[in-house]
Amino acid sequence: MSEDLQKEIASLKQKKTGQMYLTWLRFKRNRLSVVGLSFVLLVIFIAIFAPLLTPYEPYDTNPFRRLESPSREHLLGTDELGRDLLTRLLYGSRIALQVGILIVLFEGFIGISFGLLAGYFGGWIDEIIMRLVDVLRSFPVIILAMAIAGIMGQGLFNVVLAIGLVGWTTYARMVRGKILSIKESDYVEAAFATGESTVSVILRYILPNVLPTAIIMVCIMMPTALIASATLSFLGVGVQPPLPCWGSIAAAGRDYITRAPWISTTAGIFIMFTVLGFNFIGDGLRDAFDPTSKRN
Amino acid sequence: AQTSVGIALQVEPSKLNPITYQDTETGFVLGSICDPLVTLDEEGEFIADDSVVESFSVDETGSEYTFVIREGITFHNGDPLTAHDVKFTFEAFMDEELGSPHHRYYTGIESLEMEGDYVLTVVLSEPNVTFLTMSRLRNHVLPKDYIEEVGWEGYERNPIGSGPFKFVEHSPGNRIVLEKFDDYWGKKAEIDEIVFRFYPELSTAIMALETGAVDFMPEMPAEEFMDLQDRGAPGLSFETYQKFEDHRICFNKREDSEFSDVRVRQAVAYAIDINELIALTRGDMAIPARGRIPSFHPAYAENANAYDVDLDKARELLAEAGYPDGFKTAIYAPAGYRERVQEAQQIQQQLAQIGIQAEVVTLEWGTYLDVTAEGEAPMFRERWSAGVPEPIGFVESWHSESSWNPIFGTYENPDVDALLDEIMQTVDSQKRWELYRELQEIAMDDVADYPLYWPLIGEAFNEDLYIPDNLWNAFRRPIYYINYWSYQ
Amino acid sequence: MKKGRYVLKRLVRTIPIVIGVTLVTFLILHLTPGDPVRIMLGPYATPENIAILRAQYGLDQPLPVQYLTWLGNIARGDFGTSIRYNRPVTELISDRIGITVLLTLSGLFISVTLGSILGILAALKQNSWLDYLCTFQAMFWISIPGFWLAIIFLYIFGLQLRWVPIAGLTGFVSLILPALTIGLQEEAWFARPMRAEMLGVLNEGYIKAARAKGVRYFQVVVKHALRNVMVPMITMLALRLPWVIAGSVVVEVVFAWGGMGSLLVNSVLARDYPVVQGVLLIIALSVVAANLFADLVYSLVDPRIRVEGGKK
Amino acid sequence: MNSTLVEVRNLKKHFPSPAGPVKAVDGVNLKIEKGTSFGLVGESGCGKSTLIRVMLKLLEPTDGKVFFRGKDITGYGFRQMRPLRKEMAMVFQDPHLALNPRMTVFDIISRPLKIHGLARGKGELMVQVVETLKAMGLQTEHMIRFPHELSGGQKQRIGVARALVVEPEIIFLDEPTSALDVSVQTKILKLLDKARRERDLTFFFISHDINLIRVVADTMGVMYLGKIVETGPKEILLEDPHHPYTRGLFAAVPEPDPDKIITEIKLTGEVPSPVNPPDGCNFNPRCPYVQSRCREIEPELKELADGRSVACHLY
Amino acid sequence: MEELLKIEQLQVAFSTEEGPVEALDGVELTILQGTFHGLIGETGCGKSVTGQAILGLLDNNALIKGGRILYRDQDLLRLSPRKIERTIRGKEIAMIFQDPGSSLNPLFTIKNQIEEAIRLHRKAPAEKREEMVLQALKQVKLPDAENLMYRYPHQLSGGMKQRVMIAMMLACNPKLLIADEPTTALDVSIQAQFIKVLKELKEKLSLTVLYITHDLAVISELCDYVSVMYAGRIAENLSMRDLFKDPRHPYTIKLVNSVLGATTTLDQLEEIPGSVPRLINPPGGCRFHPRCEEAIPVCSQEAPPLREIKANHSVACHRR
Ligand SMILES: Nc1ncnc2c1ncn2[C@@H]1O[C@H](COP(=O)(O)OP(=O)(O)OP(=O)(O)O)[C@@H](O)[C@H]1O
Ligand SMILES: Nc1ncnc2c1ncn2[C@@H]1O[C@H](COP(=O)(O)OP(=O)(O)OP(=O)(O)O)[C@@H](O)[C@H]1O
Ligand SMILES: [Mg+2]
Ligand SMILES: [Mg+2]
Repeated sequence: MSEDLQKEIASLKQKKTGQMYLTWLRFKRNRLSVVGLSFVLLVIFIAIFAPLLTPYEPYDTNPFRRLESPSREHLLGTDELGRDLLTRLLYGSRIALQVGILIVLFEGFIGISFGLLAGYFGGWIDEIIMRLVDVLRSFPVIILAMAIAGIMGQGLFNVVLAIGLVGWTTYARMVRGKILSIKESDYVEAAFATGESTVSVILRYILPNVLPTAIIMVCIMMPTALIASATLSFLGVGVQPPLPCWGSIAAAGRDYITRAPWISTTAGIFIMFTVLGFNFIGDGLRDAFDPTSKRN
Repeated sequence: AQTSVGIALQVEPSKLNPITYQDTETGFVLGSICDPLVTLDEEGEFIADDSVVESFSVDETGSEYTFVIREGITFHNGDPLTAHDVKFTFEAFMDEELGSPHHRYYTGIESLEMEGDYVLTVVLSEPNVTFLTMSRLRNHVLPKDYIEEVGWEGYERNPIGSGPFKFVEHSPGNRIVLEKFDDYWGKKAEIDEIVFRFYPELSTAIMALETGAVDFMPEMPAEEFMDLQDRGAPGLSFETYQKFEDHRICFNKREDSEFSDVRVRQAVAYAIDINELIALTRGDMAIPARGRIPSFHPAYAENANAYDVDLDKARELLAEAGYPDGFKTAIYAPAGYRERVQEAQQIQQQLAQIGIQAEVVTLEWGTYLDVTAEGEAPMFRERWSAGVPEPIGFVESWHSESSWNPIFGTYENPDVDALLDEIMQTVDSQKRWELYRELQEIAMDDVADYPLYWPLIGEAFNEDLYIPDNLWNAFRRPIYYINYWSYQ
Repeated sequence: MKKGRYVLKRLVRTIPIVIGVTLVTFLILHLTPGDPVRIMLGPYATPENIAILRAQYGLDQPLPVQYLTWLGNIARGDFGTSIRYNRPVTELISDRIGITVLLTLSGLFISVTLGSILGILAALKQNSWLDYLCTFQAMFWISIPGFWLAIIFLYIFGLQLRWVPIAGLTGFVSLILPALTIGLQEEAWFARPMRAEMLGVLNEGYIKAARAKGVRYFQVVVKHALRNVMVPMITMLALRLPWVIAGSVVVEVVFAWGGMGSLLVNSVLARDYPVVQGVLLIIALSVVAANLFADLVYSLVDPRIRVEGGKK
Repeated sequence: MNSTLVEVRNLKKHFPSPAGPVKAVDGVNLKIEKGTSFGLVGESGCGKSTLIRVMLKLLEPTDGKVFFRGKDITGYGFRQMRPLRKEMAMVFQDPHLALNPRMTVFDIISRPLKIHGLARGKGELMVQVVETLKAMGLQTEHMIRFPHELSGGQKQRIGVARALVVEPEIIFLDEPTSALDVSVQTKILKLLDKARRERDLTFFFISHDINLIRVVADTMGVMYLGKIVETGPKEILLEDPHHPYTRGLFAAVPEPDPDKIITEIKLTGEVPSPVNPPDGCNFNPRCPYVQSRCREIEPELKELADGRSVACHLY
Repeated sequence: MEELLKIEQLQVAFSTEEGPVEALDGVELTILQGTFHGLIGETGCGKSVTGQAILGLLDNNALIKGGRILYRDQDLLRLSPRKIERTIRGKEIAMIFQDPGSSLNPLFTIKNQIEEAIRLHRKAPAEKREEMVLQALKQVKLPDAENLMYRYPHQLSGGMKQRVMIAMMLACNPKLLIADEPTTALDVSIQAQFIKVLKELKEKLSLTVLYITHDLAVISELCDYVSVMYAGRIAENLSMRDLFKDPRHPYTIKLVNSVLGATTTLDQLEEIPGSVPRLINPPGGCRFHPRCEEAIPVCSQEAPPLREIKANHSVACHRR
């Protein structure tokens, strides 16, 4: 009997559209989020294949061909050191993703862990973490990051640290809120009533239900991270040259806004599309992950 | 007709205290409010024109300086300017409590002696031929009675002087307004009002200049100047003059560094294409350097080895030094100093051709200073500028006992030390210039530092503004003589 | 719970936050590698100068003592003396705070009004082109770095069209662009929640009930819905305040407005630590105060907090 | 022969709140005999759910003791409780909330089996799950569904299956049908009844629907403001309710019969807040027979001759 | 008795992302002046939608596909939203909702909210309004009305809120009151008090009420006539007595037999096999046929029309 059963179930499973697939279907229905996804995929593609997409090197300067306007040779013109702007922007996607991912990982890890601790255990742990969150949230991210980066010095790592230091609070608050509601839910109580252990409840009941929130958070925080790091570059404490970072390209290009407006503009557009992409995805995921959000 | 002139400053003056200020911007503002004790002419000689002294003299020992003050000068509050005020000003610089950054230049003063109300003699404890240079007597004569009445803080809030313009208001973060002083003793201003506006963002400042929101921007960056000039930006006139300044690469010559080997330094010198650097950041607003002292100065060393680009030679030297395949190193530049950072990146490319892999490291100013001073930066991009004609500052750091020596990467050469000592004691300027030349030639053979270029300053300004030709000069500079400006 | 007790409770809850804020501000500058004084003075400083300054700033004391001294000074309104300007930090800040407040408030005003109007319209016309436009424009503005937007605005309206003077704060006209830059960037953060909250409230039973008793729809929206939306929107306002302040820092720099933001940027770059600390603290404390204020405003708007007898 | 399976003595659960402790359960005594079905009625907020949660040690009691098979389990920790979880199962009120939305039906039902090691290997696990599902009138195909793909009645059947699958001794049912339509309710009730008869289960059933309790229970209890006011065999209680609250409550129930309409309202006013229950008998402000001692002395739950217990000064 | 409201062939659909939901498909019922008309059916069968359709309060995604709602001979579906707002809502027809918790605006006092209704529909000088508010509250037997009217909704219990709702709606002086499950959220003892208030009002004001519920016991207490709904259609229109004594539609019969009474035993209870269909793709023909034990082939092909089988009793079933 059990073998028949297993076969039957296997065939059922085959026929059945998986949960992930359904989420994807729901996601796909939202046209903007598909657009967003394609932006982001494009950026990832560019980041991986940047060397194949351009004949130039991102660091090759040419003092005699600086600030040239777009031409056949240099599709987006050249920058203030005579480097091919397109090349730098293409390579810049690497830095952008790197910065974005590092920040999101850093703040996400701290934020989600603290959120879990605060939400699950409550009591004084919660009290301490949430007061810390309140304290840090009283500082505008950019401003605190500027102070920190200004003191510790610039560089990619410090930018990540400085932004993440406040950024994690957003995750912590969201995750905590979500956990509080999950923790109160009947199904968690039911789990305890059947004899599940705390660890098992966290792993099987709480985490899977927090995960969508966390994923959405990442998509929402990614843009903030990208924009914040660009702003730090602008304020003079961000990722430093010659790294081809979009933020610093846009920031450096501002001095040339009257003679070579394309430098700042194209870098800004690259940032904008990536950020827009993540925002759209975040929006789409929010709906896609929540099967109950739509009326039956 | 326009009677007010707007001046763009990139940094807001800290506080208008002639004794303690350190930033050039404060100097720009005070220059119109106060009168200097003595001034410089176009050649860099000290003169009495436009200053509060009628004449000044040095005794034959070089240790007594006598100043005869002009009579009839009044401060903006109506008080007459006398030798008391000059003495007071000297004393203020000497007062350690007040914390003047120039305090040490005044330590040699033994006494200040007055003869009547208009003659002051400064007696030095030992002869010093460069007293005027070192004590930077472009500084401003202050109203003794007023300051004693309102205190220094009161003065900073409402500074007065005897200059062609008087202070009206400082709206923090926004602007400083000066207005014409009608009772000025000298050349009365034709402009009624000066408005200094602060633009932390360079591009904004340039746009302000282009749209006529301001009329003048002192020490505009070369690139922006070139751009405006090339575009023939409507409504603007253009002028250039050479500044008393040089730009160079410093090496960490301490023993553990690759650059302690002179051949490596020479290789770098042969690899660097100065013309490319100039093209990159200054267009034609610079002169390639030979030695360190700018070419318009009599101490200019025409024959100092200039290391024209020769990559083969560079590779050869490297190989000789034991680095046939080059090595990994780093070139440091302070963040926020656009030209230096850009040039560092260009130098990185140039050095790559001879196999030196130099990483560009940009550091926030304070950290940069720390790191370079501690010898952690193998190469770094430096700048030196002087406001006085004596070029000693350019070369002083080569002396093994100079306090600047470790900061710029240490350098030891007994011949250089001896020459520097001699320069300090040589009263005859022609002879001094000769020594300076000799010194530079030796140091250039050693590539103690590698000078890159001497910058030209270009100013773009409202075309309706008339600024006399004799102000376009490293030692006078238009910004300090706004009373000579006028609208056509 | 009585209203007085609520207010008191909120005040008490603020105390640890205020302490935390001072602690963070203090520690940021004191836990950094390297000696602040050395960094302040640069490498040309003599050891005596360093020692003098260390003593002057009390840096030779143990950290907790330093903190308490600093806190004591702050309580007396003494934020220390700027290194660069050699003037009391309090004075520097009070000279400039007006500009930043003006900019922040006008930016906030634009973003809240614009955002609210768009959000309400989008909610009322859910799924219409207006709704989509509202969503899209919100996404658009938040996807642009603020400094870039500011520069582009300045380039277009200042340099090309010459509609506004590029001369810092020179009157009402010069306020438009900076306020608009902040306003547009932040507007999105009000429009979208406003839409969501409004949709939520419009689905509430009391809205249907009000309509069922014959209240005109316009009245329903204005009287019944808007007031209920106010509470979450006030929260949003308090939540976004730090961002608006951060936005005005950037905008100040670009538009050459010398407010606290410019002061902060300059001081960070010049390592003028007392000023950095002072500005940081003032900003953080105003955010804390704004949050407190928001809480007190709810208690005025929402009787569930104001009046005793809350059931749940 | 009946033996007491679960007993609680003077059980209390107070929740802290800004206005003072919420006395959700405030001194409950009751015994559940093995093999019987105990039905507890009470109006919303009187503490029924809290009582179940305390009895199951999902909440720590403030005071009092809980006995299972005569053993005091009040102080049991997580490890000690674990084997007991197999014996005491629970069905929740709202089927939409009681199932983890990110687990399939198979996972939901098989978890208890895995936790208590009741199945060897995946095959056996499946067989057991399928059997339980079948017993609940569901098909194999439901195993791979997620809760949101099921109707309310189906979800509640999963809830019941989860409780039954470990073959417990006693099931605590917290209004298992109140969120469902009548037609669906019938199905669940019948399933439960069948399971109880087949497996000789003990039920602790709570509801605010007296008719429902009447159908499913042998012994009945009435709860008011955190206390049991009257308890005893169902027939006796229904026939002749003693406590004024019980009487009022029974009279207030409308009948689906046009010939029987509520003629008189015996219960007026509202339930006081559990934060500040009245002194003495906490029913006294609503009681038509109130006497002065009712306002001062709290009546004990006294056993009467007919087998019922009542907490009222009248008896 | 006069027909106050007559719904004819009402069809309402909702557009959703998954497709159109045919929530109502040919609802027909008639409410007579001065009677309580019950509307029963299981969750999701369209009771609330019917009620909301009468007042023009359907959600934005609703689409009225056909039918008429005749109120005193004017078709409410043909009236402009503006006209409905000005002349019907409150003034002629008012409605109370299931959830007493959310039906009152938490930010305004009881007095404020009742006064709003009075201001809209009754000409009364401002001074008299307070008196009228008090009157309205006393009418529904709310104790301590003088103080109560200055309270905020959160200070009242569920039962009180529901009575305030009625007071508020009655303050409008409507001819027809739609009550959408007003007691579902209440406890039995509170429900009994509420029912009593309604009954008294019925006598005193000769109120006409469309009473939506799924509780047959409450129907038996209050209503004169009943409409039984199943999956967006009316299964049977009949008098309350007939509902219990002479139900005809198989669904009605099952429904009545699934209700627990004071004497029913578990064995007597009937269950309806299967589950309520989703209205996105409802079964063709009679929507009940998949669950009907008496179904014949025609049931799956043709939707049975409502046929009058005796006075005040019509059934939609092929077999009756
Ligand atoms: N976690 C909690 N914190 C504070 N108060 C609580 C908590 N849980 C329940 N209460 C309160 O305890 C009382 C009893 O609640 P409980 O849920 O046990 O009632 P119930 O009889 O199950 O009601 P219902 O029939 O509505 O389910 C209520 O007043 C409730 O507000
Ligand atoms: N705005 C809407 N969009 C889509 N579907 C809707 C909408 N409103 C109602 N429906 C659907 O219409 C059908 C009837 O809903 P309605 O609210 O009238 O049911 P009901 O009989 O009142 O149920 P309940 O007893 O649960 O209140 C349901 O299937 C519901 O899902
Ligand atoms: Mg309960
Ligand atoms: Mg309904």
